[in-house]
Amino acid sequence: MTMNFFAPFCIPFMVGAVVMAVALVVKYARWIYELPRADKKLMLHGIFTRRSLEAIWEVFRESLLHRRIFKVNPLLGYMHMSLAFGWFLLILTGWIEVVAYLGFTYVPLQGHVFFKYFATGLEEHKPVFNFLMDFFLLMVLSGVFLAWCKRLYSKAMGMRRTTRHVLGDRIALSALWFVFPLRLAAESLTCAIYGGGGFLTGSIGSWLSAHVGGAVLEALYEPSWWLYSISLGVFFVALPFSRYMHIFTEIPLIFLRRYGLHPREKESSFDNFEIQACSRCGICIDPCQLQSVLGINDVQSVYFLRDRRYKMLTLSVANDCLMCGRCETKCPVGINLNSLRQNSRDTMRNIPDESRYGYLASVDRSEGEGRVGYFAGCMTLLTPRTLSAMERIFEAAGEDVWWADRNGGVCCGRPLKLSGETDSAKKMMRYNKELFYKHNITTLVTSCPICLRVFKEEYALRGIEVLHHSEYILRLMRQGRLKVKADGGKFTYHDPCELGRGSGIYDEPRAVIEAVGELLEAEHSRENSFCCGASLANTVINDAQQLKIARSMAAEFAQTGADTVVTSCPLCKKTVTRGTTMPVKDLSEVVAEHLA
Amino acid sequence: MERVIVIGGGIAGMKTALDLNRRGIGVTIIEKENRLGGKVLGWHRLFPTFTPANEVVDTLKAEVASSEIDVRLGTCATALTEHSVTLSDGTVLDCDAVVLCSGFTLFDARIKEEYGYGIYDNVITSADLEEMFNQGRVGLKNGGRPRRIAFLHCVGSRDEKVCQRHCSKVCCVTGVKQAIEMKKLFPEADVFNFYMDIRMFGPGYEELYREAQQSYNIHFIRGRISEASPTIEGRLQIKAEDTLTGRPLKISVDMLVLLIGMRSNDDNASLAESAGLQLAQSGFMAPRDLFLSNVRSNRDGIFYAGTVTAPKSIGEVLNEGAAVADAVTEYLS
Amino acid sequence: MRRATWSEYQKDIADDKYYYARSCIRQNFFPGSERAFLNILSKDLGKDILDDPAHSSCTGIGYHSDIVPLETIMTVVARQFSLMNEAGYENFVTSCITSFGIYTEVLATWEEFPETEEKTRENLYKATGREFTKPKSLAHTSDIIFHFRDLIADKAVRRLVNRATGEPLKVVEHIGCHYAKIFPKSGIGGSEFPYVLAGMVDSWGGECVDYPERRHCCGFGFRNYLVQANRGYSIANSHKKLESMAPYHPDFIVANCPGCTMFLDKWQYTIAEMDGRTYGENGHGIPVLTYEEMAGLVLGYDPWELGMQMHQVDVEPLLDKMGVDYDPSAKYLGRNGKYIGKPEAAVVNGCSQDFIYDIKV
Amino acid sequence: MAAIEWGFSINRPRVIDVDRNNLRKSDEILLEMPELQSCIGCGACTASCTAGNLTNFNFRKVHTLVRRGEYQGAYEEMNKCMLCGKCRLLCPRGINTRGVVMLIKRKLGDF
Repeated sequence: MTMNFFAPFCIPFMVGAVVMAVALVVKYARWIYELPRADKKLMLHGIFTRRSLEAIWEVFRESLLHRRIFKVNPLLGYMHMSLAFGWFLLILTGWIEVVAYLGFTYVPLQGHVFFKYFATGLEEHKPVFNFLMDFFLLMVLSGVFLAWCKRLYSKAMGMRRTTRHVLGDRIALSALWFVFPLRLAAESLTCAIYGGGGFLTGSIGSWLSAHVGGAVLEALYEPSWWLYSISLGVFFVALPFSRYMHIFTEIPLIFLRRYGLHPREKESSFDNFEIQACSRCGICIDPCQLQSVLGINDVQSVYFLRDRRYKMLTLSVANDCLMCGRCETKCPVGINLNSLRQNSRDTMRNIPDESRYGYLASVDRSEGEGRVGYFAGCMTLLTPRTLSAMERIFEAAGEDVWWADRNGGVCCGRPLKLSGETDSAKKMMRYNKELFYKHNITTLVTSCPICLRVFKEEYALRGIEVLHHSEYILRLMRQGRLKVKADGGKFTYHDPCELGRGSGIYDEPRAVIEAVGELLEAEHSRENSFCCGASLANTVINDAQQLKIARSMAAEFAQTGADTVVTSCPLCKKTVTRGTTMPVKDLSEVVAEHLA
Repeated sequence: MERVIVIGGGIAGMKTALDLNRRGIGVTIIEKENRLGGKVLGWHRLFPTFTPANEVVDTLKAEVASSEIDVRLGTCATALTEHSVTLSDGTVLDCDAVVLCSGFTLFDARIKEEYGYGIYDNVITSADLEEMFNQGRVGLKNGGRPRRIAFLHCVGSRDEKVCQRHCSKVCCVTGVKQAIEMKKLFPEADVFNFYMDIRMFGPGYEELYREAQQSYNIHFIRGRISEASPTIEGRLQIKAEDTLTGRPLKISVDMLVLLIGMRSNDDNASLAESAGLQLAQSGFMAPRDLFLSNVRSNRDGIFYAGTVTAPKSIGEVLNEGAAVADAVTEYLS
Repeated sequence: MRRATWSEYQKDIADDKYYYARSCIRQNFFPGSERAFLNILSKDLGKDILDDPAHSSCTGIGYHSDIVPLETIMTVVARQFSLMNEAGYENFVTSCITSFGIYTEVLATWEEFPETEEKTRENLYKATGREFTKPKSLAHTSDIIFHFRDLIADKAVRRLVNRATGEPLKVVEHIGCHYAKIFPKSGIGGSEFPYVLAGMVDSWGGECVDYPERRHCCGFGFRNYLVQANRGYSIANSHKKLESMAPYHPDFIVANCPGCTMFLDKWQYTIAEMDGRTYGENGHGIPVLTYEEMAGLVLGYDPWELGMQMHQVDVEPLLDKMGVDYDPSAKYLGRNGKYIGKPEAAVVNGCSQDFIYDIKV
Repeated sequence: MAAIEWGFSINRPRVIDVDRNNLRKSDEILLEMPELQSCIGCGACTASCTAGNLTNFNFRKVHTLVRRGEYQGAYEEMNKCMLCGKCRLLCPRGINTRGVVMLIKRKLGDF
C-alpha cells in the first residue's frame, strides 16, 4: 500500500522542526568547539568509558523520569515526568506503530507525527496501539493539566512561588499547553469521521459522530490538524530560544559532567550547557531566604541564569545572593549555581592589578613555634571568646601552636573572591600560603568556615592538613588528648553555610556537642539549615535586611527547647546573637567550658 | 489668700502660674513684653515632631486667660525679695513667694562678626529662619531660591571667645529640624550642617538626625566655620576644616543659617544682687542644687523654673513649671 | 560692604608729637614711602614727628624665625622706648606691622606678666645703662594717616577716581596679619573688618572690594619665605588671594604692612614668570601701593618722588587712570638726576614669556 | 616654560574646594547608597580594618573625601581593602561598608 505523507497543514510543523534542528546543532557545535582545551581533553578521555553508559542511565532517570524533582516534590515530579516521559513514549510507540502497520519503509517525519491523519485509509486496526497511544496521550494531558494548575495555583503544587517568565518563554509555554489538547481534538475528530481510535480518541470520536452533524465535523477536521501543526511548529521554533532548551541540553550536560567538566573560576563555554539546562522550574525560589524573608524576588538563581543567558545580567542581581547554597542542593538539574554566579562576578568585577596588595610583602605578625598552625580569621578577632577558648583547648591538649594571625593577619582571600575580584584574591592566598610554608606547619586549624573553605579549595597546601576547629577538637577528644565532661546542658546547633553545605561538615560539631550535653535539632538543620543572613557573598542587602533574616532564622532555635545556640563560625555567631535573646556560643567556647 | 509673683510670661511662667492657680493660690505674672508667650512665640514648629509651636503657646495662653491669674504686661521686675517685687515703674508688689521664670536671651550673632551677620544679606540666625517660616516667606533676600544652604552649629555656645562656655542644648536638634524643613522647601538644594559635636539628648532626636542624613541627604561636616566672605556672584564663601578628613574645606553657599545659642539675661546679675541670689558661672541663676532642689533658689521663698537656670527644651521647661508649683505649695503650707 | 561693627573697635591715637620707628622692609623696598610719611606729617599736616637715627630694628623677623629670643627682643623694644623717653616723646608710632605686633605683644606680656617687665628693665640696664618708661600711646603709621584722613581729603589735589569715567577706583585693601589678628582691639575696626585702610579709601573717593580671600595672609610667613624650599607655601598664599580678587578687576592693591606690599607685588612677578598668569588689565599685574604712596598721590606728590619706580609691577597704568602727571623719562633717575638702572622686561608688565625666555615654539 | 630655576613652585592648596569639585559621582554614590550619609565618623571601621592594620588605609577618611568630591586616589586607596567584612560587623549605623567599597570602586574605576 502506498500512502501520501504530505498535506499543506504539515508545513508549520516541518518548518518548526527544521529550525529547531538547525539551531540545536549550531548551538551545541559552537559550545563544544569553544570549550577550553582541558575540557575537550576530559571529554575525549571520557567518551569511550563506562561513564558514557552511566550518563545514558542518568539521562533516562533525570531527563525522562525526573527522579530528582520527585525527591523534592512528588507532584511536581509527576508533572515533569508525565510531560517528558509520556511524550517520549508517544513518539517511541508512534514509530513502532508505523512500523507495525507499514513494515520497515521510509516514512518522513511528518508522516510519523501526523500518522493518524495519513492512516485513515488503513483497513485493519491494531487496538493495542490505539490503546497505548491514547494511554500515553492521557498521561501527557494529565501533566499539561497539572502545569495549568501550577500556573494558576502554585501553592497547590507545594510551591509558594513560581517563576516569572520572559516573552519567548510565554510563547513557547502557550504553544506547549495547546499541543496536546489540540492533538486530542484533531485525533478525536479524525476518529469521529473515519472511525478507529482507542479508549480516549475513539470514545470521543464516537460521541462526536453521534451528537454532531457530519458537516460540522468536516468543517472542523482540517483546521484542527492545522492548529495542532501550528502549535507544534511554534513550540519548536521557540524552543532553542526559550527555557525549553533545557529539554535537550540536559542530555549533553549529563554526559559532560560525567566526563568531569564543571564550571571554572572564569566563565567558560561549559557554562552554556549548565545555564541552558535550567528549565526555570523555580524550585530554587522557595528555599531562598531573600525571597521568603525579604520579599526580594528577582535575584534568585533562576533569574540569575535567565539574565545571564540573555546577556542582561546586572551587578545588583549578580551580587544580591547569600550564596548559602540552599537552592543548589534543591536544583533538580544539579546546576552549579554558586560557581556560575561566582564566575559571573569575576567577569563583571575582576580587574587584574599587579600593584595591588604590594604592602603584604614584608608582613609577618605570627607567633609561636608549633607544627599545628591556628588561623583565627578576621572575624574571629571580633569574637575574642572563641580565640581564648581555642587557647585553652590547645593548652589542655598540650598542643604547641603557631598563631598565624592573633596579632592581626591578612585575610584568607575568600571574601574578595566572592565579590569577583578573583585575581586580587590570589595575592592574599599566595601570601598566606607562603606564610604557612615558611613556618613549617603540618596541620592548619581554623575556626572560620569561610577561611576553611578557601584553604581547602584554593590553597592546595601540600603537606599541610587543613581542619576546621570542630574536626580538630573531635580528633583531640577521640585521641583522648582532650577530656570533657557532660553536664546535661541542652544545645541546639546552627550549621554555618560555608561549613555545612560548603564543606560537608555536619557530623563533627554535632559529635562534639553530644559529648558535652544534649543536642536538640532545629526544624531546619544540616543541608536544610538557614543562612544567618550576614553572608559575605551578599554586598547588596542592608543592615536592616540582614537583621530581619537573622531574626527569622533564629526563631527556630527557641522552639527546640535548648538553652544555648551553638555554631562554629564567628560571623554566624555575631549575626545569630543579633537575632535571638538566647545565648549564642561558638563550639570552642562550649568545649572550653566543659573541659574536664 | 497667699499670692505668688511669677516673673516672666513665657511658657515656664504660664505653666507655673496655672499650676499654682489650680491649687487656689493667687498668682501675678509680670511680663516685660506686651503679650504672653515668650521666646516660643517666635518659633514655627517644634523638634522633633514638627508640632506647630502655637499649639503649645496658644493652649497655655487660653488657659491663663480663662483663669483668675493677674497678668501685668509691659513691665519688668528690677528688684525682688521673697516678699516683694519692685517693678520698672517703681511700684512694689507684695507677695508670699516669687518664682523667677525670666528665661534667657538669644545670643547676638553680630558678636561673631566673622560670620557676617548683619553685614551680608543671606546670613541669618535660626530665630530669623523661624520668623521666615512663620511669615511663609523663606528664601534669599532677592527672593531667589537657595541652591546651597549651610547651617552652623554652636554660634554663641561652647565658645570661650564670646564668654559662652556652656552648651545651649537645643540648637543641635534645631539645626537638624531646620535643615529638614529647608530640604523639604527646597528639595533641589544641598544642605550642609557644620558642627563640633552633635548632641541628640532627647527622645526621637537621634532618629531625626539619622533621618536627616539618610532620607534627606543632608551633609554633616564636622568642623566649625571660621569665616564667611562674599563671592562675586553674591554668594557666601565659607571656610572650615573638615576635621574628619583633616583637610581645610571651602564652599560657596547661598544662605548661611547661624544656630544661635541661649545666653543668660543681662539683668540676672542685678536681680541676683537685689535678692542675694547665687549666679552660676554661665550667668544663669544657680539653683540650690541640681537634684532635689533644682527649682529652689538659695533663698527660701524664691524659686526658679525654666531656662532662667540653664538652657532647656520646651518639655523640660514645662516639667519645671509643674515641679516649682509643687515646691511653692509646700513652702507656703 | 556694611561694616557694622568697626566703630566698636576704636583706639586712642595721639594728635601730635610722634616718635617714629622705621621698618626694615619698608625702608629697603619702599624707601620713598617712609620719606613721604614724614613729609606728609611734618609738611602737609604740620605735626611734630621725630625720625631718630639712634633707633634700631625691632628684630621681629629674627624673633619670628626663632633666631632672636623673647628676652632679647623685649630688651630691644625697651631700648627703643628709652630712646623715645630721651627724646622727650610719648607717642610711639611704628612703620612696620611686624614691629607693631611686636610692640603690642611685648606691652601686653609686660601687663600680664609683670616679672618679665622687671627682667627686661634689668637686662636693658645691664646692657646699656638705660631705663625706660612705657609709651603713652602706640600706633601704627597707617593709624596716623587714618586719623588724619579727612584732613588729607581736604588738602587733596585728586581723588581715587578714574579720571576718564569718573567712577571710583576699585581698591583691594590688605591688612597685615599682625595689625589686628593678634589683638583685635589694637586695630581700627578689629580683626574681621579692619577699617584702617578702608577708611582712607572711603574718604578719598575710592571703593573697596570685599572678595572671598580678603582676610587671607599674603604668604610672607617669615620662615615660609626665608627658607627657599618653603617658598612654595609663601607664594601659594599670594596666589590664592590674587586668584580670588581677580574677578573683581581691582585697579590697585593697597596694604599697610611693608611685607605684604612687597610680597603681593613681587609674587605677582614670580607667578607671571612661572605660569605666565597675570591678574590686572591687558595682561599686566595689579599695581600694589603702600598707603603712604596712596596718600602721596592724593596729595599730589610726584610718583617718582614717592619711589613708585621701585615696584615690580609697573604703576603707570594706574597713574594714567588717575590722571597723574609724571615724566616717563624721569622714572629711573635718582634724586640727583643720576640713572639708577632699569629692571629687565617682565611678563607681569605685559611682556610675553616667549620674548623674555626666547622660547622656540 | 620658565628658564629660571626657582628652587620652588606654587604649592597646590590642600583645601577641599567643594565649588570646584565635581559632585556628580558623589551624588550618584549617595543615591545608590543613602545610608553612607549616616556615617557619624566614629572610626570603628578603620580601627578594626585588617588592611588598615598593615597600611595607612583609612576607609572612613576615604569615603568622607569621596562624599566631598575628592576622588583623587580614592580608587587606589579602596583597592587596599581586603573586603574581609569586619567593619560591617562593627558599624554602629549599620552601613553596608563592603557595599560602599565596591560601589566607590565601581563609580570611580572604569567598570
